[in-house]
Amino acid sequence: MPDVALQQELRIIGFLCNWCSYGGADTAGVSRFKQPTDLRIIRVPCSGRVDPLFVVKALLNGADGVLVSGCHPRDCHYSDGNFYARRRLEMLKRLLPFLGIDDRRFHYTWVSASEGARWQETVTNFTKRLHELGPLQLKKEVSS
Amino acid sequence: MRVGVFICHCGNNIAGTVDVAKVAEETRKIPGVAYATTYMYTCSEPGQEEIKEAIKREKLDRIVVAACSPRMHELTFRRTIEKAGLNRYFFEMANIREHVSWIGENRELNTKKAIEAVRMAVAKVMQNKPLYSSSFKINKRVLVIGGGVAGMQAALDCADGGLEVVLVEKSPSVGGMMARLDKTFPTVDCSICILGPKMVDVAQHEKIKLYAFSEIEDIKGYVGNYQIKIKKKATYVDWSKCTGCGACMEKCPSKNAYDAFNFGVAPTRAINIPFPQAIPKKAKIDPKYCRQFTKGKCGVCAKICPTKAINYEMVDEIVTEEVGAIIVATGYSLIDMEKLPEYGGGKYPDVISGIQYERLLNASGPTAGHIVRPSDHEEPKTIVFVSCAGSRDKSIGIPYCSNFCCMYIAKQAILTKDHIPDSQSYVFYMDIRSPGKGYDEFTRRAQEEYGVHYIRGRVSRIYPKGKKMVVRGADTLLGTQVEIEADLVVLGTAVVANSDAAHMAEKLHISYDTSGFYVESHPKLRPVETNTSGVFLAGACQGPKDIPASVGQGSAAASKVQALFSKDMLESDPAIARVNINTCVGCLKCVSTCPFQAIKDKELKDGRVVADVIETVCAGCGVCTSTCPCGAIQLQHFTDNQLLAEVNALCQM
Amino acid sequence: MDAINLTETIDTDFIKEVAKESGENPSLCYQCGNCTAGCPYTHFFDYPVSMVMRLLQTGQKETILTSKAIWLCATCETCTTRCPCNIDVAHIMDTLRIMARREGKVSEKDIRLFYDTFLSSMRQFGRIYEVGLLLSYNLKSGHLMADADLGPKVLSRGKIHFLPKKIKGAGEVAKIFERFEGKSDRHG
Amino acid sequence: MKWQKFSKDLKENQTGMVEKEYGYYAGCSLEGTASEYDTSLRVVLNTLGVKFREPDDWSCCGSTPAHTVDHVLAAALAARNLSIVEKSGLDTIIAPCPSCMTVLKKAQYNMKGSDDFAAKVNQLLDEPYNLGVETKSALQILLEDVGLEAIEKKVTHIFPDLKVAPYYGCILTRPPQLAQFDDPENPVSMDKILSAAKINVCDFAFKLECCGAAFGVPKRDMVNRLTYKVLSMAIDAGANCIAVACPLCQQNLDLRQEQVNRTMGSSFNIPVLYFSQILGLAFGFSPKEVALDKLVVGADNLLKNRLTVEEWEKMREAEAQAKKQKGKKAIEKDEQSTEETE
Repeated sequence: MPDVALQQELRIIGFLCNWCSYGGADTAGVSRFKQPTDLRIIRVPCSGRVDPLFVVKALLNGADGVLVSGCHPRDCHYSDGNFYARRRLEMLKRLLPFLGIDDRRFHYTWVSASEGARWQETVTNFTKRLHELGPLQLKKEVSS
Repeated sequence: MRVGVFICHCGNNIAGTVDVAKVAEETRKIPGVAYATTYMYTCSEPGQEEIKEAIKREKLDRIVVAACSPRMHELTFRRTIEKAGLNRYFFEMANIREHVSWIGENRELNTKKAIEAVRMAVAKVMQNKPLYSSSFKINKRVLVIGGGVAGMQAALDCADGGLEVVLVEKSPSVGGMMARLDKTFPTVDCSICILGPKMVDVAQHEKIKLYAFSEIEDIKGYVGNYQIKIKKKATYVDWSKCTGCGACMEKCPSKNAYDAFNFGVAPTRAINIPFPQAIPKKAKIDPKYCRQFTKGKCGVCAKICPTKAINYEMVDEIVTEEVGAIIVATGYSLIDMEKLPEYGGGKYPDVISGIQYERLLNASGPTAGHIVRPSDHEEPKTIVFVSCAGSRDKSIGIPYCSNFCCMYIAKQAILTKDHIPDSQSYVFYMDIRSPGKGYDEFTRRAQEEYGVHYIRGRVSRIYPKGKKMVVRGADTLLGTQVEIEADLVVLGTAVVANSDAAHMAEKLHISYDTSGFYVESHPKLRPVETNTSGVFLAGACQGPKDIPASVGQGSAAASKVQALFSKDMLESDPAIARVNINTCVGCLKCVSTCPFQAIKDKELKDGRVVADVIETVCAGCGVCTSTCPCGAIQLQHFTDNQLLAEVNALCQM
Repeated sequence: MDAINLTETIDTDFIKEVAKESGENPSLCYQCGNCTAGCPYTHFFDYPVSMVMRLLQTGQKETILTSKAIWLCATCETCTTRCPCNIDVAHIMDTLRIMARREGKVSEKDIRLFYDTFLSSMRQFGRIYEVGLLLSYNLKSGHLMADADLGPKVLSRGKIHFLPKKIKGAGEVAKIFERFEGKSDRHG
Repeated sequence: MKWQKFSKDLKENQTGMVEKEYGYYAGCSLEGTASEYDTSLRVVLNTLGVKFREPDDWSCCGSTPAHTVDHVLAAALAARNLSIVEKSGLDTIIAPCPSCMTVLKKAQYNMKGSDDFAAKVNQLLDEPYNLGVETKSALQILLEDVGLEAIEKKVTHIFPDLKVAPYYGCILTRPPQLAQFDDPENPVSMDKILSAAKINVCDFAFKLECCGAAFGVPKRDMVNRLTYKVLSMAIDAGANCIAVACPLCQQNLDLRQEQVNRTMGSSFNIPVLYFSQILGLAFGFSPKEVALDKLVVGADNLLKNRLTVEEWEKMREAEAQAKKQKGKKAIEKDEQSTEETE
């Protein structure tokens, strides 16, 4: 984590479902689980609300990475919204390379409201991964 | 548009690691922001007053509060601005505490992050539209799932308050775990003597409809209007005719059926009434053991039954009930002793669990209250209790304390001495956890008055030696190993969630933790609510809990239901999906993806077919919005424009 | 026993060193006593395992490294298997032995001698030559007649060769030791 | 979640076919004091059609002494052997001695777990080791790769007098994350294998208690006390013979049995056999062929009653018949009482 902090911050956007992952991030905060500061969080009711276009738009408009986190399978506040999310976002992951974006810049996971430690781990690992990839340079990644 | 932004210090919680003044200064530069200030505790009464005054003074029409999590105080501030005349949806929160000040160590980076969080909230609030709730009628009946002491308390409190109650219990009788106990700590009250009257009340209360030996099949609907499908499992006895005389049980030739009520301490008959005080006191057949089912011939009970209540052809039956709120009181289970092989429970008959010992102590139990060793029915003189059998053991996935074992072990040790005066009990413990009222005094009494030997340490292995069970463990205070040749070993087995807890949670749309216990809405301030409105928790389904706490929660849940039902109409959440009929092309993809069947097709006057949202059924997940190919169906308050405004606010920085 | 002055004697560097070398976190231990309960050697130890863990948590370096317990541990892994906190206790004991050797604080000289004799037999022949190992250990330890009663039993059953069997690659094995010593400034 | 992972469901080979060839790492003990283990295990493996070959010029694994000096050194001494096997094109080693097995497994586990550690180990070696070899105990090979059915098929003789206490010793299944085999608290693989060979196996509560291991030489008293406990428990369990899978266990229980009797004032005379010797006998080999003469406490008396499978089956049938007669009467009685109640 410290090596991440020393570098220039990256722009990372997280879409978190209100019931599980946003709560998990709250729990991590209440437990004072330290995390890198790059991530900015957008609250959505359900990960099923996340339109793959949001992710693409974010990446094309200047974000270096996007994280989507929802409820665990079978623990969705809205029955199975997270299954829709998974299906769509899996597809998105396969499409990203065609847009010239390394698919490691997008991560989809699940964290429940009680899993503060898991949230800390998720944020730390994803941030670390993006710092290894560096800032998103669209033209460069397209040509390569 | 005039946005007002209030940045909270939250004492030192935010201001300690975020430069709030700098945040305010930067906020003032954002286009659309007319006013930005900081406040020590924005959620306090003067803090809220300040917001109201600023709205009037500065003519603000949109408000952002940068403070804690919206899961904490969004509702508080929505009410505040509503009082000042703004629509409550002209409000956003920027979470700069849980997501910023508490998790980042670098003040400069935290401040930057807080500024960006505010920027996003401002972008969003400027896109917000006024939304208005509509109201709908509620069904003032309540479903209570589980007829243990927590569920019964909840049911009785609701019924006494005039509500109609549907109580569903999966076993043949109400009473739950408490009905199996002999005495209760720390008063040594007879358990069934204090529980029995409650059970009778449940059976006789005109407002309570009891479904015993029944399970929840399906739950549809939303707060105020639930449709519940209940499966009445086949008992093969017509309960409308059964008088509970017990003649069938006496004559049943299949004498080796598993006795779930007694946790297998002794066998029961294939047709049985679980215990003398059972409510309802009706017989049921266990087809796994009944000769009529296993061998196709017998019919003894059918011949003997004076009211001709036996019906071998009976099948499960589904009934539907409509209610407006649900109290979940499904209780707990105990870890299977075979998961703790070093103790030999399940392998050696004289190693039993605490609940089994409870049945041996109980006057209405299989031994009529005489303590005997299961192996040879002799009276044990040396009894060893092992606490934390499975609890506090991360390596088997049970990191938590089971809450009440320390206390019931002290109780059982005391009762053992009462039953067998020349007996000696030993208790292996790690810590004695007795924080309740009168609890610690009770565990002291066990040692001081009843001479129970408490040994601070763990047991490593239990093995037979002749007729004895050798218990080998450590006394960490002595710093040595100790061995006890016991006649009987009682394991304080860990409390675990029911095996179907997750399945039930899915039906209820509530959350459960990694151990399978249900998650309350707030660990301190909303302990019986869940995140699903209309669903409440009581008892050990939320976590290991003793009787007083379970009863307290049962009453608390009942009062929550009473408060909910005190109005005739409920306000709906207006943050639901809306269809723009001008852009909808009628592909109806949304209809098939909606998890709640809340969208139907509708034919317009011009013959065009479009999607139509059933307002009361829509739960507001937004799956439809991300499914719609033309953006015609939009989840209010989380529309494409609103979310993209946040994305853009970030990316353009 | 005098009171242990914790302000002065808690050796946090030692705690960190053990944690680093063993890869285990001693603060996970909540002193349940499961390791002591199951340890076959508790009876012979000067400090039972759970107390070794406690001494470690309180940074009592000298007491631990000079203890007999760490040498009488046979790495039977019962403690590791039973620990509710998933601590590899046996590995911590192993690490403590290595540290005791390094610091020259071995209390059980016979055991160390046996191990050293074993290793030098290995270094010489590539495999263990049991007769030589026993004779050489008895000579060095001064327990000349130890296990002499077993000799006839073993010999009469043709279980032991009188001559050491040296493998072709004995040199390679010796080289492993040499490289280790050459590289290891710690053991100098 | 250690139990859930490894306990109960031992995977067993159903086909009875073993195609692959294994490396056979005998270890120093099997060349010396445990030569009967070596002899009998080879006989058993050959009978079951398991192909194996000894790695060329293997060296001592380093055992317990090496890891009291340094973890990297210990791993290097073990890895030299893994590397030899790897070069010979094999990917699995049978290590009959649990001490060797644990040391080889630990080297593999630690090297796999940390690139840094692996690099340090390889710096000490002539030839680097590329982590391509898995080590298994003989019991694991018999259960998982050969299968109980194949073992059962090879049985020709039954020894009805034998009552065996299977003694696993401490490290055969521990720690679970390393062993990845059988239950760390209540192992059953040897019970199952011996039962497949129609051997009477008793419930032995001390099947995991440590015998004192390598302390036989420097701490004889300690070992004598520990073995005393194991031996008495075996007698208490009703056993007349102990089966082992470890040279150190065998040595401490058999060779030192008289020492125990002397120091503890006991009078044990209980044979301690390698499980492979028992299997070999069941497969019809002579006591000589499974090196029974190497035992200090002889087992001849127990083996006198030796039946062929056919003889044994006839005997059992007769017994079952007798039992059935008895059972029938009981049922009739039960039905009578039922009728009475009607």
